[in-house]
Amino acid sequence: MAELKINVEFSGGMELLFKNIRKHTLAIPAQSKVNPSGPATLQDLIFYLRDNLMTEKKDLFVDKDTVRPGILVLINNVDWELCDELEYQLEDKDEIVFISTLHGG
Amino acid sequence: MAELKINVEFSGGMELLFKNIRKHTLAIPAQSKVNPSGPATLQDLIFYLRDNLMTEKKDLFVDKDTVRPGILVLINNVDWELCDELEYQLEDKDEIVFISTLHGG
Amino acid sequence: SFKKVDALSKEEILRFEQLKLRNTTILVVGAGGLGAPAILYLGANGVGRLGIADPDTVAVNNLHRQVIHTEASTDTSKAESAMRAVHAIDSTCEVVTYPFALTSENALEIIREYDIVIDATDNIGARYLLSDACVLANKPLVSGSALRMDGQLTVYHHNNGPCYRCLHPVPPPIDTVSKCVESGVLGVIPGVIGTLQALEAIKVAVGLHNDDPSFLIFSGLTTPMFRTMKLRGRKKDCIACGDNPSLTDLIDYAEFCGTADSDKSQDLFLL
Amino acid sequence: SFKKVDALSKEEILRFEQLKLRNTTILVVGAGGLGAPAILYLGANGVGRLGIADPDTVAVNNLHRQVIHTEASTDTSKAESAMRAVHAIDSTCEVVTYPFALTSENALEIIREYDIVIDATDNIGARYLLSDACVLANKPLVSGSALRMDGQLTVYHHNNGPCYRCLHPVPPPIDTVSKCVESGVLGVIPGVIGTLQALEAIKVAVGLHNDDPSFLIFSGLTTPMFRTMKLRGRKKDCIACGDNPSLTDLIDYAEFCGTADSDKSQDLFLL
Ligand SMILES: [Zn+2]
Ligand SMILES: [Zn+2]
Repeated sequence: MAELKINVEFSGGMELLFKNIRKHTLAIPAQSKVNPSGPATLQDLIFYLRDNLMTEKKDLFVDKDTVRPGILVLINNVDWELCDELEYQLEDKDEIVFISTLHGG
Repeated sequence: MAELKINVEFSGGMELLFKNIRKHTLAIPAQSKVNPSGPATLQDLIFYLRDNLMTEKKDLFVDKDTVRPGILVLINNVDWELCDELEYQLEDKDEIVFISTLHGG
Repeated sequence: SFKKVDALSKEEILRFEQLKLRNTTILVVGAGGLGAPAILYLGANGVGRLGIADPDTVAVNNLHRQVIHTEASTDTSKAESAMRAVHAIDSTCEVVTYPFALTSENALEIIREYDIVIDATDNIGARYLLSDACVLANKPLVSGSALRMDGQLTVYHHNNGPCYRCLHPVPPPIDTVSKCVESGVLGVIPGVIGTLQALEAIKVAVGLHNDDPSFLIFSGLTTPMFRTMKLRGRKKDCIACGDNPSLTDLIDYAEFCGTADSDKSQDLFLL
Repeated sequence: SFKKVDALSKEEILRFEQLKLRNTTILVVGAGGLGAPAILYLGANGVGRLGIADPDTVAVNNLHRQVIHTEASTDTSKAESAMRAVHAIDSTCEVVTYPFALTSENALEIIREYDIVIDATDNIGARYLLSDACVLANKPLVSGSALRMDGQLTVYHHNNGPCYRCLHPVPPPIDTVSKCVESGVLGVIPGVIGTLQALEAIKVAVGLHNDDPSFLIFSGLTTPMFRTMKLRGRKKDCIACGDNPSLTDLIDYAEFCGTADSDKSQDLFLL
């Protein structure tokens, strides 16, 4: 089964939800689970992370079918809002960053 | 004649030698001039910049067949010392930075 | 050896624009870890009028981050203490202090007196308050934040870029919100961001902040330490800065963010 | 809500390592634009002993960059003035001042007293001097530089990384060398680099600076503002830090760099 190599990075404290590891290299199925007739999307990646890399506090990452408020997502250093957000089709070697917005000072 | 698209950036004051413009996108011949049987190298790029983008003070950029002392060269964000230096074979869309080392404080 | 050039360098423009900076007024909200270097560098670099707002007093256990204050200023107003630090460097700098909290009641009136606002606060309610107020008063907002070894920097409501609400229409769940915990916070982290806030404000003041919207992400312990993210523009459907804004006045931000019960904001799980 | 973790976060390690910082001695060479924030943050953050070396006296026209000094300290030693600023924030910090120039004669002896050296100088001769001295004394060197709107940062002679000579075996032509020209230099540019120097020194002190050699490039007016370059390692044929070093003592750096004739270093064409 074809897989995509995806580089995931957590920043701004998100890494605390993922065993304190900031950088992960994942091999995820190229075929979407959310929409089985199509290619894997960013939403597939979010569900993959939730289901495979988290054991608890999942609600601090995912809210319903997307990331919770306060998390920004970067696709190859571009705001996901400029790249179709959840529908973005993953490509091999994509670099995805999940960053928690900070409020301290 | 085949050409390579090369992104060149000058930093640390080097841009003063190139009309105060930091970022240049160049189309340079894919064939080497220095070594006509081979592909274009970083040395070809240096000579191209000297011959096509400079009108004076060329000695502040080039010293004999390489850049003058005090200039660091980055090939896709990596020290050129780790990439064959002058012999590096240019690739399409390469990003080359010439940076003058600063001494002020 | 006179040298002709085809164009002025950006640096030369900047020099000629010193006059612009002298005629610019900047309000720094927060004289803590971020505000300390921002205030120091803006005050020392010839800003026309510098406003400093902070309701708190100087505490010794914060001095490792808030390097504008001194042991001798303990228990005095942070805003006043910051003013003294600026005047020690440049006695001619015009400083106005606001030794109280900016609120939905007073923020607009104060912000309207300034050309640029710097968000150097430490809580999410203040961040929505300042963003909304800057949209309503039509002022650019140079926003910085820091926690543990991470920092973030962006300029809101400038050059058709987004406001804070364009990025965050809904506040995060209260479990994920926290104020800065003092222990383990290195002073240099807010120091880096606060210094960059001063730089961004100066660039805005002199008209050299013309790039597309971006978001700077700083992680002190990783390589590379800095990452620049290309950011969305102003959202047409934003309730604050959109084409048909429904937000026409400031609101109750503690209620909006769910931080009214301050016990919750002390939760140990910090994001 | 107790939460088990699989590993300590880097931040927790850092906290436990505060003791390491307390037992570390750091020498800052230069109390100017770079040294000001580096000294301030290191002094405020619990370094065991802080050395400050600078031969100059405080000048009012430098205060916009050298924000550690005050109008009241004009014409007094910069090293002493910087010490007073640190003591105002933390009266318990142990500071040693060297109100004179480090030279080939005295540098090694002074540097041997410290664990880490910060190069916050403003000329190329000093940069070779400090690099050679740090190699001979086997100390890591946190080097920063700034000019106009640009800055650079790297850690030399650490973790099998290069020394200054590995990068620059030959000094640049004298036409391209200059001291910092005051006009048009925004104080925030060296402020950003100096603050980052304090951070890098703290990371070295507590053992969290373990990444491959890199070189941080800062351009205040471009987007992105920061670029991180992967740097060569120690060069086996380096005359200072190589496998068979021929440099066994400090040399005459003004002669080596051709800067002995100081008129030349005032050349208007600055690179
Ligand atoms: Zn908006
Ligand atoms: Zn070496």
